[in-house]
Amino acid sequence: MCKIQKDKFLSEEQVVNKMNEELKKLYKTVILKNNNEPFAFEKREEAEVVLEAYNQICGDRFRLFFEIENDKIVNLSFHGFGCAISKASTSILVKHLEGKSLIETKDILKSFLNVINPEGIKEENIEEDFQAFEAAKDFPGRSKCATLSWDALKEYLEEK
Amino acid sequence: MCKIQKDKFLSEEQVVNKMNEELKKLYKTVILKNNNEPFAFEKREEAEVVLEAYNQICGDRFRLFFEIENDKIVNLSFHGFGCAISKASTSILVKHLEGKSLIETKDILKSFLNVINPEGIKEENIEEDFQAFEAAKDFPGRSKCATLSWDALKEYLEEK
Amino acid sequence: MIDPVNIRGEFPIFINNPDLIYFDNAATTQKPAMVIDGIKDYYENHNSNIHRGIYDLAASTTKKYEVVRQKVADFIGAPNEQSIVYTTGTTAGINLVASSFLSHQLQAGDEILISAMEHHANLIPWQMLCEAKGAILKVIPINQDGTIEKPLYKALLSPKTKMVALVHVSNSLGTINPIAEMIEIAHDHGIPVLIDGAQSVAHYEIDVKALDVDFFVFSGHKIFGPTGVGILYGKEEHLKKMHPINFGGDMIKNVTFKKTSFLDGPQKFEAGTTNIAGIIGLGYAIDYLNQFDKKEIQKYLKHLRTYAVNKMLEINGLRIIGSINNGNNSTDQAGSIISFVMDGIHPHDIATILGVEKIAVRAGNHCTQPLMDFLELPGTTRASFTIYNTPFEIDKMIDALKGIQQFFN
Amino acid sequence: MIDPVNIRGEFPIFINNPDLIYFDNAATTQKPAMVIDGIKDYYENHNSNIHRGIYDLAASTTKKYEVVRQKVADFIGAPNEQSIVYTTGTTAGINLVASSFLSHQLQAGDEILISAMEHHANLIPWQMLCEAKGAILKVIPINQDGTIEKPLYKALLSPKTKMVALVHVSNSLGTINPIAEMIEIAHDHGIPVLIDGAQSVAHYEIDVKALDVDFFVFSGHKIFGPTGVGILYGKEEHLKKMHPINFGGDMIKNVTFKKTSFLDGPQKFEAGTTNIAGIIGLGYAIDYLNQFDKKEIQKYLKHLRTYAVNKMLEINGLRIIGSINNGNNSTDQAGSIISFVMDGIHPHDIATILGVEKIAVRAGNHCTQPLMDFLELPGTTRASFTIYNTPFEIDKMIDALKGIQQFFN
Ligand SMILES: Cc1ncc(COP(=O)(O)O)c(C=O)c1O
Ligand SMILES: Cc1ncc(COP(=O)(O)O)c(C=O)c1O
Repeated sequence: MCKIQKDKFLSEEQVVNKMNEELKKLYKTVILKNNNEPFAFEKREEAEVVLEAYNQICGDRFRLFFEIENDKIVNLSFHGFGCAISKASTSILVKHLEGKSLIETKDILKSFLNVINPEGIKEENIEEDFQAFEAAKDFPGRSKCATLSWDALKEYLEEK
Repeated sequence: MCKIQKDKFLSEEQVVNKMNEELKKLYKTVILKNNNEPFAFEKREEAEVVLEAYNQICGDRFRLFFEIENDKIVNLSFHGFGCAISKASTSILVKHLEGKSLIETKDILKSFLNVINPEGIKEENIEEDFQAFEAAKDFPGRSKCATLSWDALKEYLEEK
Repeated sequence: MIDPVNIRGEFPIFINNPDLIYFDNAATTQKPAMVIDGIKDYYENHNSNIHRGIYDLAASTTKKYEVVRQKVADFIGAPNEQSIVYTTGTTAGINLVASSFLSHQLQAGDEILISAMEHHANLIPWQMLCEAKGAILKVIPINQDGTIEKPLYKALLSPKTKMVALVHVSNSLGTINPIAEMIEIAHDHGIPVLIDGAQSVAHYEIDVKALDVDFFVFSGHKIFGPTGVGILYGKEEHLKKMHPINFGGDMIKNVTFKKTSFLDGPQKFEAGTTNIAGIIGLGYAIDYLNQFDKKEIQKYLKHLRTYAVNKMLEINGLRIIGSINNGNNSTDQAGSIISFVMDGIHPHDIATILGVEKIAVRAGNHCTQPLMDFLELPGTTRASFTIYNTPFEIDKMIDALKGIQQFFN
Repeated sequence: MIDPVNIRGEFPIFINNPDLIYFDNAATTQKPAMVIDGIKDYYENHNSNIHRGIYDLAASTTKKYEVVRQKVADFIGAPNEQSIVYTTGTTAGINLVASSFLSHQLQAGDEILISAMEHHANLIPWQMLCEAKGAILKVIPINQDGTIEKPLYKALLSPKTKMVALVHVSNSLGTINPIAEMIEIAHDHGIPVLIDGAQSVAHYEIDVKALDVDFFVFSGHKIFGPTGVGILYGKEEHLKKMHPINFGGDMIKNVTFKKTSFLDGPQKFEAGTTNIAGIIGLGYAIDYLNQFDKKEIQKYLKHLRTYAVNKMLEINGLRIIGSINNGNNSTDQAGSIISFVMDGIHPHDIATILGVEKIAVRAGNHCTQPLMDFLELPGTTRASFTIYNTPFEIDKMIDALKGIQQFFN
């Protein structure tokens, strides 16, 4: 490559820094925190609904436990194992959907999935918790991790 | 290609002529003649030995008819269909082996097959009829045609 | 407009061999630079195993790989990519349908119906299945002009018929079968149909949805793509019911030593590491073909065929096998394949001599031995054309054929 | 002497990505220019369908194609090329043996013996066959250090055992199984043995004749060759008895609508147009490998492994899965594959972060889910080395792993 062209690009050091930026973006504190201290992480086999979210490609497997009362999702908790991203995204799901009506839930699902969708249009006023997962778009191997439990819940509600 | 190099090679015209030479070599009068007027081309179902030479790849199929009397191959004839090369080579076989002893036959078989074998060492005093098939070496798709009946007879005599 | 000279320039083999006249396209086509370079680029910049890979290369390769599935679906009008199974070729696709779709349903006394002009690939799998199950293989006869005997087709369908398997364009005769009509008739009897599209997809618009065909198979290497890859299209309802016949990695949901469950999609038929480079190459081949209007291709090939047939019929003792032979000069039932014989000259001798003149044609039974038996021929010489062939090349072949005749007389 | 820097220079992907650290060689290796250019050359200068072709291209391609068979035979010490079947990969080879060799002999109550560390490819075909036949799949347990429990192997062999199928080098743990000894023991009981050599042929000298193994399978793409091609070696006496399971062109002697007879040689298993370019590419890969002394390769890889293991064991909370973990620092039972876990960090997160640093490793169950279940792990991160890897690259990985640990705590 000739000099002029090269100047247009980032230096190697900048590239490495950018990489680290990407990484930090991906694993932002939101994710690490929710991975280490997940929200409502408990089994509740007796729950009315026990929903499995399973990624056959990597073996990640979570279960969501909840009831639907007066058209609202209540007593939401989860359990299982998976990578930091799938675990944190499930934790965030639980945190944001507890006590929400089914109509609200639909909007929230849409809003979250839109953040990860590479073709999604950037909306305004997105929850900070959700934005943390935006970087998953840049990791095609990992976007499924971010949406695993969300997709499962969406499918469940659509089929209901 | 630069000029000097090119001069080392044949001109296109020369190549074409050489091609035609190869062709003529392959289909030399011996082959065309034996194809059109094959030697002892007749069925003899009642023969003591009826030997099939079949090329599964192209479907050429000839039968050799003969008796072995006093260790000699007698009443040799053939029938069937195939390309000019396989037909002519079978005709030549019949012409050269009629009345020969089994020991002589072995030598003749060897001598013929050696002419077509790409790794065969050029012998002296080869029958002119045999030399006609030498060009089959240059046509890897066709050498089997030249040896079809010869191979079949060789195998038969070895297993006997 | 098809511009063969320009097209030739896109094929490295013709750049490297300007005088090569390649008329063996029914056996395999040559490959455009786009496909060859695409494969090279894959190995030089993207090579990695797909699925479960997380690093950049693996993720982008997986994506590239799955994008081809959608591309194939669009190419043949499939409703979606879930109905597209990657195979290793036409042969593998037909065998999969025989073993995995039909095998479990077929009872002793049932019938499978094929035509007399099937390639061995669309004959032997059914024959073996019939042998194993005590079922009966029935064969639709053809007319002397190489077309299906349509009245007999209808007559041969029965409540016992469990499958109809037909070639779209015959690789030996060039006959174009009226598959839309034939599929409809079979469906009227509730019988599923497999179409062998090995010779048709490169040149004809295929719309599996409009055809309502149950299975459609073809090979990459005959449509300007690489060897070792092919496609089985199957209606999703059929694919769902079919069990895999090859087992290994990348096709399972869950495995223990006791029990295994399989993926739902087409991946369940794709055990192990597939021909990743080949599949990506097939994607490029489809991109290549998509540049052309299929109608234009057909127009051009019809022109080539008519040109060749007219000149060939001038040669005494040369006989074209199939529809054109009947003095029927319409080429609507005949594709870009011409099979012929010459009095007193064996097809192999013709092919050898043409070969020396750098004209590549094929001689033999073309993997349709029973058809040759029916026609009482030991074989034919076959010239098959595609978009890079020219009338000038045909002239060369005609001259060579005349030369051969002189040579042998 | 292995000179990795020089070797890297022979691989275009490293020239194009000088900072790529490729530690996913157990999934698939990169390809040297020799192989890539060989495939390109095939398509640009020689492309044609093999067998029955008479013109120059076809005849020379057929020859090129069959020469590879002899090359493969020499490469693994097979008595001759008639015992070499071209397949599409390890998975296809094992499935062929299961369907065509064992299926006809296996009775209800019979047993097939595999090990607990088999790849799904050497597990599910046998499991499915057992399910179909009412036979029993038995599993040789492994020790905590990832080695076969040899006393149990002997104990599990019985007069009912009809097949032993073993991996040579485990793709998950790197364990090298004592196959020579195990084959001998099985043969003492008159039981045939299949060896899955997917992970071993690239680095270890294989002599199927000395091993007296009945079947040996591997994939081209794991030995620097192209995707979509593999080899099944089988003793000729076995191959002769086996029926083909795929039917089509290029495998038959004679066909009528009533009856078909097959070729005798390995070709009977190779119906249809095979992956010609892939097979020719495999020939180049073997040429490439033949430049090296396998002993030198092993020495170098042992060096790399020891180097990596020693550094990895210094990382707190990092655990290597398999023999090395037991404080057993000899690498004689361990190949160039290192599987590891880190406390509190999921393998996928490790692989993603390494991926960002351009270090390609694999995370997951490595198609050995039952083994992971046995080890009570959801998966591992796996680094697998070959001749183009360097200690410097290992240093980079170690640094990155330390960074990951900091990041997560
Ligand atoms: C030990 C072992 N066996 C079998 C296979 C399957 O090989 P392929 O996917 O090439 O058929 C692999 C590769 O993943 C392997 O490592
Ligand atoms: C009509 C037809 N069917 C099937 C095949 C077999 O295709 P493949 O050898 O690619 O599997 C061919 C090609 O020879 C063909 O022309």
